[in-house]
Amino acid sequence: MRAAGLVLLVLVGALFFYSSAELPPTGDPGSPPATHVSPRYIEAAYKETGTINLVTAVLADYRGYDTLGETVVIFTAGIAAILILAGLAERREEP
Amino acid sequence: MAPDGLIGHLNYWAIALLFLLGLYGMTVLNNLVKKLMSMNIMQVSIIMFYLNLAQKAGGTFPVLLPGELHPEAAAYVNPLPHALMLTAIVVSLATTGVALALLMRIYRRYGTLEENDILRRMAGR
Amino acid sequence: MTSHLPALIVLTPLVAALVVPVLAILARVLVRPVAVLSLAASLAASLASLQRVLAEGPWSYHFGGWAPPWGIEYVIDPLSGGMAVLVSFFALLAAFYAPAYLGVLAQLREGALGSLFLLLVAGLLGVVVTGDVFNLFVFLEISSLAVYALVAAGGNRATVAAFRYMLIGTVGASFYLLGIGYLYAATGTLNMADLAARLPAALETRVAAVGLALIAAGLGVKVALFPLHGWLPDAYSTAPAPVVAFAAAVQTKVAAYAFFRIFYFVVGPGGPVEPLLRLVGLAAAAGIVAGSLLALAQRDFWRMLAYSSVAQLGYVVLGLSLGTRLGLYGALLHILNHALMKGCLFMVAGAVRWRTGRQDIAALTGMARKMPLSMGALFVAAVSMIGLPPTGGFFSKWYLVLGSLEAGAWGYVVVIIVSSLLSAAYFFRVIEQVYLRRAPAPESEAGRKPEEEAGREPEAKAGREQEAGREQEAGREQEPEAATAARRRPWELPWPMLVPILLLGAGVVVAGLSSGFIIREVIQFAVPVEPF
Amino acid sequence: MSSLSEFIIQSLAGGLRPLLAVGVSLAAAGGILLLGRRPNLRDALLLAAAAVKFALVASMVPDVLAGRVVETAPLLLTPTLALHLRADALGLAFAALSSALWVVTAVYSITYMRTLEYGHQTGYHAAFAVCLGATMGIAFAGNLLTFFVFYELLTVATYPLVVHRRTPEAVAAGRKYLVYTLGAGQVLLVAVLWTQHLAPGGGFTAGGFLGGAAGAVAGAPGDPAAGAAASLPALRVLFTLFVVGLGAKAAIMPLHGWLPTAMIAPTPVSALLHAVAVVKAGVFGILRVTGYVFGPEAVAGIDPGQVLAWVASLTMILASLRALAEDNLKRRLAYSTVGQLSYVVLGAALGAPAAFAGAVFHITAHALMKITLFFCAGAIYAATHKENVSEFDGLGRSMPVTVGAFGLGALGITGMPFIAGFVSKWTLGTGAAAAGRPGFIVPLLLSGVLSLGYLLPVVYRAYFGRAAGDGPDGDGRPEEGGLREAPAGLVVPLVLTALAAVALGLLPDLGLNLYELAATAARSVFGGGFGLAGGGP
Repeated sequence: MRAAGLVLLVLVGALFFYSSAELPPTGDPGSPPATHVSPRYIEAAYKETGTINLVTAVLADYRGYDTLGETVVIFTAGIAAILILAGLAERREEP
Repeated sequence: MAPDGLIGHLNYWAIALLFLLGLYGMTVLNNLVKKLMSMNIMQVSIIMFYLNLAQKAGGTFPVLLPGELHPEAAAYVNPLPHALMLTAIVVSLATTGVALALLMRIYRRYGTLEENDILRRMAGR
Repeated sequence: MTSHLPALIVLTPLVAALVVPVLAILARVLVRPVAVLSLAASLAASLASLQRVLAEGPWSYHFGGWAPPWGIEYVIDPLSGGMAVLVSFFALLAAFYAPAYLGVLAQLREGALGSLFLLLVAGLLGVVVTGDVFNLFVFLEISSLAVYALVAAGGNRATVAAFRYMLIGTVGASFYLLGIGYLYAATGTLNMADLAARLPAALETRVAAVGLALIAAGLGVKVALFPLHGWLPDAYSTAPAPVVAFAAAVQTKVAAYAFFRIFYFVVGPGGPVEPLLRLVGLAAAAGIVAGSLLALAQRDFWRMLAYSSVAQLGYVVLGLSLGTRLGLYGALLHILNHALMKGCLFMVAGAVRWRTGRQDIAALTGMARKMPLSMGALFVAAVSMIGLPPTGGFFSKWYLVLGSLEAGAWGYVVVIIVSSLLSAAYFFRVIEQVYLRRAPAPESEAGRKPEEEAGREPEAKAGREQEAGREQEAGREQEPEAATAARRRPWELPWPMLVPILLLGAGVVVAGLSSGFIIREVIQFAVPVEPF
Repeated sequence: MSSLSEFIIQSLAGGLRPLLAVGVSLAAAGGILLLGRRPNLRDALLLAAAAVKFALVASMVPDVLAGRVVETAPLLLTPTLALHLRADALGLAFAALSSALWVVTAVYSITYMRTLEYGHQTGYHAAFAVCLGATMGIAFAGNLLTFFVFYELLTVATYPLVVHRRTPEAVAAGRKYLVYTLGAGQVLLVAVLWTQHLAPGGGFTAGGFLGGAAGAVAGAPGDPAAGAAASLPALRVLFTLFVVGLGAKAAIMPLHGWLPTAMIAPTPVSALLHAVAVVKAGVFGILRVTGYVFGPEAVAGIDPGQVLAWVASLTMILASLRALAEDNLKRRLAYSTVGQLSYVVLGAALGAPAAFAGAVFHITAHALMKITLFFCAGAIYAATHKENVSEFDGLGRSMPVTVGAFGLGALGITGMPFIAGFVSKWTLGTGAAAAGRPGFIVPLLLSGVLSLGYLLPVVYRAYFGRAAGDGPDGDGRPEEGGLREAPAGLVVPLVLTALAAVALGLLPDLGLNLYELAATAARSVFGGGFGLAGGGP
C-alpha cells in the first residue's frame, strides 16, 4: 500500500513537472482562459445581469446552475451527517 | 507584464508540491484525521491552481470600478475560476463534513482513529 | 412543459429529495409514494427525451437562457438519453426494493435515507445529461457524497469502508477537477461542445496530455478501474443491499459514461489520446483477470460479486478503450447488460441476507427449495455473467471480442475468454451450493450408495452455523421452517423485493434477445460515426 | 386474391415449422416445471410434446427432399446476424433422427425414472426437453451465431442431467463436464467470432463461405472480401479452433475425458448424450463447419484437415482398445461412442461426397444402435441393479429380449451387414477410396473388429456364462428361475430402436428417407456434379 502510494506520488509528480513549462505563465493576458469565454463575463456582465461584481454574476447567473448544485451539495452533506450520526448501527446490517 | 520563463511557472511548482504533499499524507499517514487533513491540503492546491489561471497581469479584482459600465476585458482578472472555486470549496467543505461525521462514528465504535488499530479490531472480532 | 424535459430529468428527484425529509416528519405515509413518483416522473422524462432525440437529433437545453460557452447547457443525445433512462429505471427498481428490505425505520432515518437516495439519483442523472465538464464535477460529487453516507448506513464495518471509499473517491474527484483545470488552461472553456471545437488545436501540447491523463485517472477511480478499485470490495460487501444493487448497477457505469463522453465526444482522436487509451485498455485487461481471480478466492458471496464487478467494469472500459465501432457497441451494451445482471445478483444476495442474516456463499446452500424464483433469477444472471447465450452477457462479449479482433488485439480476446472461464468457475460454485448441496435427501437413487451420502454429512454440517443447520434439518423433514416462517408470510419474499428481482432476471434474457434491436435503435446513434 | 393469401398463410405456416420444432420443447419444459406436482399430467405433456415435435419435423422431410429450404423469418440478434432457423438436408437428417428418438426416449425415461424412484423428476424432464429443443436449434441453425446459441444452451441444459444424482461423484462429474464443454465452448466462440470478423454476416452455405479464402482453391463459392482478409495460416488456426471447440462435445480423443465420467448420470441421459444430443451435436458441428463454413476444398487444402483425419482414425483405434479394458458396461459403451463418432469426423475430413454422406448417415445409424445398447444397459440395471459386465452371467436367460436387442445393436456397431451401421460404414469406405485415400479404410475395419471384441463378450457372458461361485445348483439356470424382464416401458423402446436399426440396414430410406437426406446434403455440399460413388440406392 505504502509503496504503491509512493509510486503514484512519483508518477503524478512527474506529470506535473512534465507539463508545468507549457502551462500559461501566471498572469499571462494572452492565455486561453483570459481570452476565451471570460472576456464576455467582464464586458457584458453589468449589461446582462445588472451586477458590478463579476464573480457574483458568473456564480449566480451565467453559471447559476452550478450554484444550485453547490447548495445541493451542502444539503446532501447535512442529510448525510444526520444519517450517519443519528442512526445507531442497524442490527440486521451488522455482520 | 507577464513574468516569463522560470518565474512564470514557479507558482505551478509550488502548487504541485502542495498537491503531492496532500497525496503523500493520504497514502502514508496512519491516522484517519491526518488523512482527512491531507485531503484538504490537496483540495486547496487545486483551488490555487484555478485561481492562478485567473490571474492577469495588469488586471484588478473582478468587481467593476464605480462608473465603469463598459469595461475592457484586460482590466479585470478572469472571474470564472473564482466562481468555480467557490463551488469547489463548498464541495470540499461538504466532503470534510461528511468525513468528520464518519470519523465520529468510527471513533465511537472502535475507540481509535489509527487505521491499523481499526483494521486489527475489525479482524479480531 | 415538454421544452423543459431535460431539466425535469434531474430536477424531479432533486426536488423530491428536498421534500422527503420534511415529509418524513409531517406525513410519513407520503415518503415512499413521493419518492417513487418522482423517480417515475424522471424515468418518463428520460424516455420522452430519448424518444424525441432519436427522432430529431441532439437536444440542447440552456440553463437560465445563457448560450453554451458562457452558461451551462444540458445535452440530450442518444447516449445521454439512453443512460438517463437506464439510471432512472434502476432507481425506480431500487426504490421498490429498498423499503421492504430495510423494514420499519425510525422517522429520521427513513427521511434521510430516502432523501440521500434521491440525491444520489439526481447527481448521477446530472452527470449524464450535462454538457459542461465542471457541472459534471459538481453532480459527480453530489452523487458521491450521497453514496458515502448510504454505504455507511450498513453498519460499523460499512462506516470504515465508507470512509476509505470517501478518501479514495475524493482523490479521484480531485484528479478529475485538476484535469479539467488543465484543459481549461489549454482552451479557456468548460463547455463540452466548445472544448471539442477548441481542443484539437491544443491537443499536441503537454498540458492537454496531462489534463487528459488526470481525467482518465480520476474517472478511473470512480469506475473502479484496476488498480484504482480499492474502495469497491469493502464498500459493496458491507452496504445495504438496495444501495449496492443500485450503485453496482449504475453508479460506476455513469463514471464510465463520463469517460466515454470526454474521450470520444470532447477530445476525439489524435495527440495523447490513443496512447492513453491503450494504457487504460491494458489496465482494464489486468482488471478483468485480477478481478476474476480475486472473485474466485472469495468465500463471501458479496465480496465475490464485488470483485466480479471489478472484472466486469474492466469489460466496459476495455471496450471503450478499443476505439473501434464494435468495441464501443460492446462497451455500451455491457453497461446495460452488466447493470441488469449485477443489479439482479445483488438484489438476490440482499434477499438471502434479509432472510438468513448471512452473506457467505455457504449461506446459499439449498436455497433453491426455499427461494426457487429468486434462485432462478440468480441462475440466469450468473449464466449471463459467464457470457453464455442467449443472455445479455453473451452479446456484450460478442461485440467486445469482435471489436478486439477489429483492433487486432488478440491479447484482449484471450483475456476475455479466460475471464469467462474464471467466472464460470466461481459462479458454478455458487450454483452448486444453491441447487446441489442439500441435506441428504430421501430421493437419492433407491438403495444406492447411501454410505456416500452419510459420509458427506458430518463435513457438511461442520461448516454450517446454527441457524442454517436448523433449517437443514427442517428441510429434510419437509416441514416449514418455524424460525423463518414468520418472515416469509406471503411467499419466498415480500413482493416489492421479488418483483424487481424477477424483472431483472427476465430482463437479462430479454436484453440478450433484443440486443440487435437495441443496437440498431439506440446504441448505433450513441457512438461517434467515425470513432478512430 | 384468396389464393394469394392462402399462399402467404401456407408459407408462413411452413416457414414457422423449424421455429415451432424448437419451441415445442422449450414450451414443454416450461409446462413440465409448472406441472411438477401432477406427475401423470406432466409426463403426458412430455409425450405429447415429443409426438408433436416429431410430426413437425417429419412433415418437413418431403419439402426438403423436393429441394425446398424451410426457413423462419430471421430475428435480428446483431446488426448483421440473425437468429436464423432453416431446415436443409443435413440439419433435417439430424433433427428427424433426434425428434424420432425423443419419442422413444421419453417413454423409456418416464418408466426408468419411475421404476428406480429417482428424485427431481420434474427438473429432469424439463432439462431433457430443453436439451431436445437446443438440439433442434443446432440442427436447424442457419448461421454460426444461431448454432452457437443453441450449442451453449445444450451445454447448460445437460449439466443438471449429469449431476442429477446429487452425489459428490455426480457433482464432480458435472464439474468435469463443464470444464470440458465450457472451455471448448469459449474456443468455439473465438472461432465463430473470427469467422464473423473475416466474413461479416455469413450464413451456412453448402460448399462453404470461407472457401474462397483458401486461395489455391479455384471456383469455390465464397465472399471475395473474405478471401482477401483471410490468409492461409489464419485459416489453419481458425480450423483448428473450430475442431477443438467442437471436438470436446464430439469427444475426439484428447478431449473425450468428460464422457466416461458423465456416465454417472441416469441411463436415459447417457442414451440421450451419446445417441442423440450432446456428442452428436459436436460431430454435427464438425460436419457443418467442414461442409458449410470452410467447404470441402478448403478443408482439403489446409493441413489441419489432414491432421483431423488422422486424429479421427487414431481415436477409433485407441477408444476401442480402451473400451476393451472397461468392466462397467456404460463406461464401455461410452468409449465405444468415442470411437464410433470418429467415423463421422473422419467422413467430414476426407472430403469426398460419399464419405460425407456416410458420415451423415452414420449419425443416424450409430444413434439407433447405441441408444439400443444404452437402453439395454438401463433395462438390465433397472431389473437387476447390475452394471458391470462381469456380473452379467446368465442374464440372457432371465432377460432374453433385452439381451437379444443388445446383441443386434452390438452387431450393428461392428458393421455387420443388414444392420444400419453397415450402410454408413460401406458408404464411408467407398468415400475414402473415392478420395484417393483407401488407407483410411483400415482403421474402419480394425475398429469394427475391436468393437466385436468388447461388445460380443457381453452377449456371450449373458447367454453362456455362469456366475462365479454359483455352485453346483447354478449350472446355467436363471438365478431365481423364469423371466425377469424390465417393465414394458423399458423393453418396448429398446426393441423398437433395435428393429429400426435392422430396418434401416435393409432399407436405408425407410420411413424418414434419412439416407436420401444424407445423400442430398452431400450432393449440395460437393455441388450437383458429384454422384455418390456407390453404396447408395
